[in-house]
Order: sequence, then structure tokens, then C-alpha cells
Amino acid sequence: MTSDLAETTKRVRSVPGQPDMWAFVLFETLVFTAYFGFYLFYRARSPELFLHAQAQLDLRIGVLNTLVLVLSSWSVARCVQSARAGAYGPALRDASLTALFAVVFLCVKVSEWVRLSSEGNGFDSNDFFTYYYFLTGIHFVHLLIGFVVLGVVVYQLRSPARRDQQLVETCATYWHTVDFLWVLIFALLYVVR
Amino acid sequence: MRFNKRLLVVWVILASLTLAYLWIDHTGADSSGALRSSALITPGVIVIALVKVRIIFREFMEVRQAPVLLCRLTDAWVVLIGVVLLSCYFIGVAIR
Amino acid sequence: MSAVITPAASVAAPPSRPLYRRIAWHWRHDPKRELWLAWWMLVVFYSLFWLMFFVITRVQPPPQPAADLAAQVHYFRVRHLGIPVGFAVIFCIGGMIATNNALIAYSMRRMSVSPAFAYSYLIMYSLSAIPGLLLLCIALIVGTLRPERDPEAISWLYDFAFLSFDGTMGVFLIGSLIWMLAILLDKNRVFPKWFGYLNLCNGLTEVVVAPCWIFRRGVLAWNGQIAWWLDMVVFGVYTGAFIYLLRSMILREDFGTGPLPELKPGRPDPKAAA
Amino acid sequence: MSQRRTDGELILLWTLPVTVVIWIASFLLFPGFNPPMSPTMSAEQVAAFYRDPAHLPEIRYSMIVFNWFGVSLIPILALIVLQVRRMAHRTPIFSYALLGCAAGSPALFLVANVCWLLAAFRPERSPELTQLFNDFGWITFTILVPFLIGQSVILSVAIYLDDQPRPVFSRWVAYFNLLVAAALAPAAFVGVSLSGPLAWDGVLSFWLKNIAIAVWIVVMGVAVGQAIYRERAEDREAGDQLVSA
Repeated sequence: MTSDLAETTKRVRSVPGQPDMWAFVLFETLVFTAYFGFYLFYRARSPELFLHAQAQLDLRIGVLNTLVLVLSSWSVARCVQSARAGAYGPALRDASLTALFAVVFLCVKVSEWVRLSSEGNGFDSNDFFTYYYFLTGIHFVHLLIGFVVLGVVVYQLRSPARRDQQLVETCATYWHTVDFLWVLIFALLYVVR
Repeated sequence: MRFNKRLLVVWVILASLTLAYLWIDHTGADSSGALRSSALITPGVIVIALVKVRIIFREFMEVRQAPVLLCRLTDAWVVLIGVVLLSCYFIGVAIR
Repeated sequence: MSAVITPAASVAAPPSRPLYRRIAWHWRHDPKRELWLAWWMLVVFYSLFWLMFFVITRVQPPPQPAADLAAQVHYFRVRHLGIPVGFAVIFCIGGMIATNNALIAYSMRRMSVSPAFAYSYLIMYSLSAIPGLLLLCIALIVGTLRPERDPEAISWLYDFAFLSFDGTMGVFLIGSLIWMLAILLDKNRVFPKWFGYLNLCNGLTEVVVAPCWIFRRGVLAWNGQIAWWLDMVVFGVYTGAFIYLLRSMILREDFGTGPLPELKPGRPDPKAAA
Repeated sequence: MSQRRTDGELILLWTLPVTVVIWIASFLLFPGFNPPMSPTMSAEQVAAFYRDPAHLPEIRYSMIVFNWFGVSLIPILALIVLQVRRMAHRTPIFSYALLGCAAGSPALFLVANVCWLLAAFRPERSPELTQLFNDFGWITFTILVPFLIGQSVILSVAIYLDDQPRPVFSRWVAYFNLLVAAALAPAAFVGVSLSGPLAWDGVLSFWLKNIAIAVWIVVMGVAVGQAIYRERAEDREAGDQLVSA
């Protein structure tokens, strides 16, 4: 990797990836903000119920999952920078690492769901768990889409005939969105009082 | 490999902000360990989460090097999320 | 494809007024008249659709799923005229759904992707009209038909109507994904890529609406703030966007097979390369 | 214009008379159609209709036959779509729209068909439920017009815009289709009243609508048949010229 700080400041300031993906990021963030708003509103109206149900969650698992997902985000960021510098081998390695972290996240998430539902806390048990399963579930769907997106990155990086840097950055932008949405969901579901 | 070092620092900051939640959680519980509702913790938690979101925007998503418009737009979004979340929470508390 | 007949080369510019003469000119000479006709039917259909559901029949926004039997019977009683008349209009214009889908399928035929995308979308959305719209109308009409009917049976019609309407998800989900994929793969720049991603947002609302089969109250019920109101906002943005983008596609159309030309500022209608 | 493959189209075309005969036979066999059941019948009367041992086999067999052959108009619609593709249009929009309409009416008809068969399956069921199935079946059967109206209007516009010296269909077919669409429209108002011309046994909702469908089938069968035979004759001429040249 040859790029250094001086070079980046001289680089023309350009939007990472397709600007179109940023429209998606901002729009989808608005939709999630609305989900969060409803959650906080109803939570504030019946704090006892939510607190009591929230006590069933294990904060350490949430923290672990957040760390794992932020790790995957870091890998994607490295992947983009390696690809930009033409180091496609390390870029592919970082993309696979990202997928690996995402698989860890999914496994932890599913095991948490299994544990909670076996303890009798299902989707329709109470309002807190409705929001819990809904928010983690819709985030889960975004993460599954993220695997397709990572597949596009790997497909692009593997052949010298493709290697479209803009597409790689677009996909990375999507992945980071999944990450920061989780950061918000984690804070709101596990830590908010 | 100066870039990677910067990203590493970013990750360490994000990780420590995440771990800070463990500490908040510890102080938020009373002596018996039961959870308590708190009008102080909630805004704090939301603000920390938004700080993390902004760091992800700036560093991981490379908005730092993007045109000024995108910087402003993402910052505006962070503020917007914060305003919406906090006002939903406090309106809920007020009309409870 | 159909035989292309080149219109008479000496077609003068359309008269600017009066309006009916301008419309008549376009009807006779505009090489894009088929596309414009389909586009205007799209606009008329969505306007009437909105008017009928929200104003005449007042069945949207949807009622409470948790309403008791007496309230459900009352619901039909106060709409005993609005529902049959409003939905009669829906049934008269329902065929326009086919031209809407045909125009969208055409947009995919204009792209550089396989025709399979256009055909899949056409078939899926033609199918979707029945569980997603017409069964709701029929169940509500049957509900208003006999106010003296057993309340249990009326309640069944009430659930059937709103759940078939809100709970028909797969065709819209997969249909949106098909359109998204076509747009993202397209090299002819028929649609901007952001609209491709907006299709994903719209498809995801079909995931979010699924819990309406489980909940009778709260934000995820069939009238919930998330499952109905928020999804309706996303759908409104999506519909507005594609009506606008189909219009600009028609303006840019050159009846070729390569990339669609961009609109030049100041010249709203690039001469069709006929 | 590249020549399209037309083998077998005549077979599909000549299934139409068979379909018509079967439909008319089943129509006459179903006791609910002659005369059409009155919407003002009480639940007990409706239940008695389905419990009548004379009616029961007629209902079942007529509806089973309708279930088999309800979709058999679709090949004819496909032939019409192929003729529309021969028209002098710049886009395939009309043929797509007609294809989109083709399956709608048979699918709605099958819903009605299933309702009637369900009502006859356990006639000892509570009269309220039998009446519910009967209402649902009749309303669906009467109101299945949107795609029929749609395909008539789309077809008439397509014919109107077919600007060529020898159009595929003559102009009168376009006007005829508009007329049929207008005749079908009142049936959409079937939910408004239980008696009078708009009720499901009324002059407009039952007789006008069903006669319009029957006339449309016959007239369009003849029109599309003429178009197909003409196309084949032209193809043969073109083939002969090619050989002699």
C-alpha cells in the first residue's frame, strides 16, 4: 500500500461509491429512525413493563455482537483501501474476514433468539419483545442482503477484468449502514433505561 | 501502513464506547441489581450511540474525504436522528 | 416486435392551444402516444384509487383489528352505500392495472437486461391484483350486502378483507426485487440507480407488514403506525418517484436499443430517432 | 418483419366452439342460473336450494365442468395478443397489457366456482354459512368484469392506433369492444342493491353482462379467426413469391 496521508488530502474530494447508494442510506436511516421513535415513545409511556422485560436480555451478548459487527465494518474499510491501492489479494482477504465476522454475528443473534424464546419470551409475549424481535429481525434481513452485497465485492475483486472500485465502495457503504443501524438498535434495546 | 493504523484507532474508540455501556449499565442498576428507569441514562446512551454513528460515517464510510455537501448531509442526519429520538422519548414521558 | 411504421416526416409542431387541439395532435401524430397513453392511465388510476379508498369508501386508513363484533357490524352499516359505489368504480377501472404493469414491463424491455425480467414483473403484478386488491373489495361488498347477517360471519369478512389486502406480500416483495435487479444491471440508464435501491426499501416494507397476521393491536397490527402508516409513506414516496421517472423515461425515449439519451435542458422532447 | 411461427394456431382457434358448447351446457345445467337466484332469498331458502336433492348433483356437476373449462378462453386471448403484436405499434405495451388481463377473470371466476361448490359440499351446514358462501360466489361471479372491461378497452385503443393500409382488425371491432365494455360496466355496481336491475339477478348485472360476454366471445372468435386465416394466406403468398424468385 503506497497511499499516504498527503496523497489523500490532495485527492479530489469525491463521494465514496455511487451517490445513489447514499440516497438509499439516508432514506433507510429515516425509516429506521421512525421505528426507533415509535419504540422510544411507547417505551416512555410504560417504562415498568419495558424495564422488566429488558432485564431478560444479556447486555454482554449485545456488547459482543456490537464489537463483532464493528470489526466486520473495519474489515470492509480496509478492503476498500486495499482495493483502491491495487492490493487485490489483501482486499479479498478482508472481504472474507468481513463475511466471517458477519457469520459470527448471525450465530450469536440466532442463539440469543433461541434462548429467549425457549424462556417464553416470544414475538408476541409483550410490547418490549415485539420491538426486540422486530428491530433485530429487520436488521437481520438487512444483514442477509449484506451477504449478497459482499458476494458482489468478492465477484468484482476476483477477476482483473472487473475490479470496479466504485462498485466496491458502494457495497462497503451498504455494509457500514448495516453496522451503524445495529449500533443504534443495540443502544436502544439493550442499554436505554 | 498509516491508513490501517488510523482505522485501528477508530475501531479502538468505537470498541471503548461500546464497552462504556457496560459501565453505564453497572451504575444504572440499584444495589439489588434490578434495572431502574432513568431520564439521565437514556439521553446519554442515545448521544453516545450517535457519536459512534458519526465516527462510522466520517471514518469507515470515508465521508471525511467526501464533498462538503455529503459531510453536511450526514451531520444533519445525525442531528435529525438525535432530535427525533429524544423528542419521541420525552413526549412519551410527558403525556404518560 | 410490432411492425414499426414511421410517421409522416412532415409533422408540424403541436399547436400550443387550445388544450383539446394539443391533445388531438398528440393522439394523431405523437410517436410516443402509446407510452403517454399508458402513463396518463397510470396517473388517473392512482388518483381514482386514492379517491375511492380514502374518500368515497373510507376503508383506508384501515379500522381497528381489535374492534368488537358490534363495532365491526357498525363499520359496515355506516358504509353501506360508500363501499358498493366506490368499489364499483374500482372494478370499472381495474383493468388499468394491466396498462400500468405493461408500462413498467416496457421500461424493463428498454433496459439492457433479459426480457425475463419484464415478463416476471408483468405476471407477478397481474396476479397480485386479485389477492392484493379485488378480494378486499369483494369481501367488503359482501359484508355490506346484508346488515342483518350473523355478526360472526360479518367479522370473518372484516378480517378476510383487511388481512388479504395488507397480508399479500410475496408478489410485491419479489416484484420489487425483480425491478431493482433489472435497474441495477441495466446499462441503458433507463432509471437512475437510486430508484433501484428505493425498490429495495419498498420491498422491505413488505417484510415489515408480515406481523399483521399475528398482532391485533399495537404498531405492527394491520392498522399500526409501523405496519400501515410508515409503510404507506414509503409506498407513497415510491409511487411518486416511479410515476415521475416513467415520465422522464418517455421524454427521453428514442426507440433505439442503446442507452437512453439524457434530456437536454431547454429542449424537453428530443426528436424521436424515427 | 420476420415471419412468426403460426403452427397450431388453427387448432387453438377451433377449440372455441367446443368451449362455447361446454359453457352453455354447464350454464344451463346450474340451477342457480335459470332463473338466476334471487338475492332477496332468506338464509333458509338458500340452504333449502342447496339441500334440494334434485339440485345437488346439478350444482356439483355443472360447477365441476366449469372448474375444468373455466380457463379455456385463455388460448383465444393469447391468439388475440399475437394479432395485436402484428399491429403497427411502436411498443409492445398493448400486447403486454392484454396478457396482464388474460388470467384475471378466470381466476376470479374460480373463486366464485369454489364458493358454490363449498356451499354444496355440506348442505347441512348452518344456513347462515351457506348463505355467506352463496353471496360470496354470486358477488364474485357478477363483479369479475374489471379485466374484461380492461381487455375490451385496450383492444379497441390498440385497433384504433393500428395505422396501416390493411389493419389487422377493422375499425368496427374497436367500436364493438367499446360497446361491450360499456355493457359490462353496470355489473360492477352489483353491491348497491338486492333488487332491481343492478342486483345480481337483475337485467343489467346478470342478463346484459352475460349476454355481452357471450356476444363478445362469438364476435371476437370470428374476428380473430378471419385475421388468422388472412395472415396465413399472406404468408403463403409471400412464401410462393420467395420460391418463384
